[in-house]
Amino acid sequence: MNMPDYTIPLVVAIPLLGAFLTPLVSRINDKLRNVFVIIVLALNALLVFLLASDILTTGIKTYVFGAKDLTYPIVRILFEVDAMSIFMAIISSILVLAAVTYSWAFMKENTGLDKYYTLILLLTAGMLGMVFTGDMFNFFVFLEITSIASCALIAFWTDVGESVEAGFKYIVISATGALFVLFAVALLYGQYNALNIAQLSSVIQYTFLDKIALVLLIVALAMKAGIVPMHMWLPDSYGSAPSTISIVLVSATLASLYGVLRVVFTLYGNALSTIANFDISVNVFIGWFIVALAVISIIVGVTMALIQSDFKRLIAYGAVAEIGYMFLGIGAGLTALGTAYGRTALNGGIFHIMNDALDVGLLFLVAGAIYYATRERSLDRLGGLARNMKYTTAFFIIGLLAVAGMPPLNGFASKILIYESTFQLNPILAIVAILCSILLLAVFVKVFHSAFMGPQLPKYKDVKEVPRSMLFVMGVIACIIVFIGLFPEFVINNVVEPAANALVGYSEYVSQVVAGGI
Amino acid sequence: MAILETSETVLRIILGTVGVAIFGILFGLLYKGIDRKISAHMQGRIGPPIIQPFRDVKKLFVKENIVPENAIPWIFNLVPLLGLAATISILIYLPIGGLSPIMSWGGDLILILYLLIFPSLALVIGGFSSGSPYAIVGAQREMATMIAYEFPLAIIIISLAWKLTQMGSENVFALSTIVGNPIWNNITGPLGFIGFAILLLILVIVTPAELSKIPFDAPEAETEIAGGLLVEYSGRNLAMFYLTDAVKTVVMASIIVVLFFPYNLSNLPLLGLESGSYLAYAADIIFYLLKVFLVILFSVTLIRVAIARLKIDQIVYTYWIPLTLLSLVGLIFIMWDGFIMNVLGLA
Amino acid sequence: MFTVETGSGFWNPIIWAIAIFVAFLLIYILRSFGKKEYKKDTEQIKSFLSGNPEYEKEKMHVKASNLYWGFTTSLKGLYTILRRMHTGNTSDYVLWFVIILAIFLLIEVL
Amino acid sequence: MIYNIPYIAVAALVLIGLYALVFKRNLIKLVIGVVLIESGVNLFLIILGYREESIAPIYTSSPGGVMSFPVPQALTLTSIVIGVAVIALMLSLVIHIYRHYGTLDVRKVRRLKE
Repeated sequence: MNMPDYTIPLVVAIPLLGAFLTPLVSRINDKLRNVFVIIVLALNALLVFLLASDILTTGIKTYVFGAKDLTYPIVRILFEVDAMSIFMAIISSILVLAAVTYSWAFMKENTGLDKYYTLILLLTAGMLGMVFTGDMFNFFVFLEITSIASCALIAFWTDVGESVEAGFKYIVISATGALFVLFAVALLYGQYNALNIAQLSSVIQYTFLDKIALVLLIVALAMKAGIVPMHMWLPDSYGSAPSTISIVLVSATLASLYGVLRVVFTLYGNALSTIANFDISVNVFIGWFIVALAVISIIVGVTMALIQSDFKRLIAYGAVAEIGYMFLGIGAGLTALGTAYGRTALNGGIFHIMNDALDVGLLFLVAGAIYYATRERSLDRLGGLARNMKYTTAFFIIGLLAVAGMPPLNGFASKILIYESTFQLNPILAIVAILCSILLLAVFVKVFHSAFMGPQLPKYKDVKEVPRSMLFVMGVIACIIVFIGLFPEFVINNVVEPAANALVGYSEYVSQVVAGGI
Repeated sequence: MAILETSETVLRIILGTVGVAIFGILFGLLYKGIDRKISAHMQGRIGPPIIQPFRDVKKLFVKENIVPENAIPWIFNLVPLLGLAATISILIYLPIGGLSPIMSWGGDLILILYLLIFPSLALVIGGFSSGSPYAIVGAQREMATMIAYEFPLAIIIISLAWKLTQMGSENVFALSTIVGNPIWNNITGPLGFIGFAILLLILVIVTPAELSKIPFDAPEAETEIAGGLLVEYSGRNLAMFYLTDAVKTVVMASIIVVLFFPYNLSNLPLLGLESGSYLAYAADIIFYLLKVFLVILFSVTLIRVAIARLKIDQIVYTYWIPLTLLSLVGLIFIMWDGFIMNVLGLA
Repeated sequence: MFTVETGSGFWNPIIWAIAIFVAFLLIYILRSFGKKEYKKDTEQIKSFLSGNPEYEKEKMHVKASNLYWGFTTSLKGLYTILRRMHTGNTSDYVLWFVIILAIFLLIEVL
Repeated sequence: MIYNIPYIAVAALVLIGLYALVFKRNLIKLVIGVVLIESGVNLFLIILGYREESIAPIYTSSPGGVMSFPVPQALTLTSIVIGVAVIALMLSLVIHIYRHYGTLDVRKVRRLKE
């Protein structure tokens, strides 16, 4: 379907407007507010899907705020949406919609829910803005909106010390990270007098200052994406936030990962094949750095997850390892840019973004369901719940097998792409990846045992299955996981491959804005 | 036309699965009987008759199938089935004798590596779900063993694939490629030979752990935790696990044969067999069964009789430190094989 | 159709799904030949504890932290380092950021 | 040399801010560290837009002459506004932490570790 150009700002504007309307609607009725938020986000998701079908068939779409023509001085902000952006937007919309629907029953007993929903909508606007924007400063602004909203949501349960602590840690880390992003943006602006990604990309020289800007951008955004050893805030905040927020945070984290991709592949796309030092070209240089961090992330993530006893912290460490897999695929793809296996690795990394978001999201929802039913988060005190909560158990099994990458679920499809390409870069990478995938299985089997199996504990005798709305959300995500698992080729050809093309073919992104391209 | 082809493929899968299921179960039990007989002779006993495993299964089928009160019935009953089904599904990807695999383009070595996890996972989850402390201790030991031996196993598979990539092959993880290019033919120098020999040795040591046989049988350990993860299983559920073990033995031995000894008798000009004739197929299958038998003899029977059980932390240590280092040495040898030869100007 | 091709291998979920379904069906039929009843509400269904009396249910459940003892013990060295690394101190979080930034800057700029 | 002084100030502000974040124990001082980094970055943006002997870029009542670049100033304004929000949030969280932990020592506010 052919969507008009103004759909793009609309996708960001609808949640933003909804955010400011929520407190007003909340005055009328609590139920009405819940319905309102769900409708706003469902509408938004629908728009994203329509936009996706359009962009995947016709190509990049842009929308200009301000000056339409290129006469000096250019005062304008640009939204530029390509297949990669829309890929991330689809993931964010699904997760946020799931979180909001799940919140209906899950957060029912909390007060201050108008603020809660307002913040979720703001966070959504921030995330979608991050992935849609074509302007570096605008990216920083959306990054900050996302951070502030996430921080407030992490610390939503202010009556618990840990939540507040996690919120404080998160805001310190993200404020520092975001300020370094701004510093890098200023460095680029100072040299080229441009803020637009496409314009910058067409003129970038890879000077000394550009190198510094690149390092600042990659490290700051990688920290916000949760790469070891800058991951420590991630288990803290994922673990202490309400479960619904944890899954929104997953997609916020992935939006930062998108930032890394955009910076490396598009902003510096022109400079990637220039020679850096020691006769090594830039893409190999950065690629190996990312691969090294990714391998450390995978190892540290799984080994730390193995000794956790808090359910949500455990999943969070699992998520760190999964982020490592994405960066492994992407880093290998960057290092071997232009080769066939490099392309497979890049596909695997991008495909894994989607799979990880769904798998980890489902596990967080299961953790939320258990917390809802038992008010207990420590795995040491749980047990025997498979008798009382049959459906939740079934969804957990799907999540467990998917996150550990067991066939025939979606995790396997993306991991096999990563294994069977990275080994050509270096065999050790694939070995570590396979091994840690099995460790991840062990980690979640431990959860399976301690939460769901064992004798019927007397204190959990009367535990009931969670309400239907929560089961429905988990069921839908589980169905998507199984579908992607059974038809991975369909998803790869239709969504992942265009996204990877969009990253590698940065000149198309540039030529949409700068006449003539490169 | 497409529908016809699709339905033909589906029929092929269905019939093939039935075929390999029967093959796997029959020969698995047979090899189990032979294994018991030989180990009895080595210990100076007479031992049971070779068809004893068949009788065991038959007996288990008429025994009561008890579900203990601490167990979770649906998981407890489901996992033995899934474990056996997954083990049988591995066989459709493996070449048997001179026949090519039933589904040669449906899956590769990485898939087999993952499918091999399923039976162990079934044991682990079955053990956990039975709710007995003995079973739980056994299950966690099985899980630790699994992680432990997966490290050297991954190194072996990746090294083989890497070597084949260097030789310029495509689809290096596909079993048809591996069978088509036997690794011993790809060696450029002695270093490579040593490397592959080390990997073969490691794979032989990994096998008993994969099959939870002595000395890596800490998960079952009859003498200390009373059968471990199987302690609560009885009747037909136990029979399922018994069959899984039997089929898995054939699978593991077949994998070693495929990776390291994929040669066939029918190609020997000495025998003068027409390729494609029934005689050639028969010769290949008999030769294949013989190879599987030899592998089982070395990696299961001999090791089992000769060595005592290790503690669980010793198992993890053995696999992660000495064996992993050794297999990494093998990998490095293979990686340097051609390189060193070039440097020395020998190639 | 339905096959993911990686260039080094392939994976077809549908074939595997059919195969495992057939195998499952076959085994299910085989299994149904076995005896399925047992004596409920007797001593049979109690856990086997080598004749020891059964503890209360809470104690019968092995705790999450005690699971994988064998694994964590054999990797004690690694875990000591990792535990020391995760201090939970906000300043250390920023310190790690500065360290990685410095390392990357050094490599990149040199 | 004189033209480099602002850049030195930027470097100094950022580094002092990082120093405060890493080595200071009081949570309030951590917040001050973030504020210092932010001021440094803002100052940097402003310097970028400055031209010698330029006037404020207000077109309507311009007396004529060289104007500084307006874009960095707009960016700085946005950045300051965001900074205010972040710092307000941080300080409110510090208040909550003090309520729960009874201390502002960053080394004692670590129930979440490992």
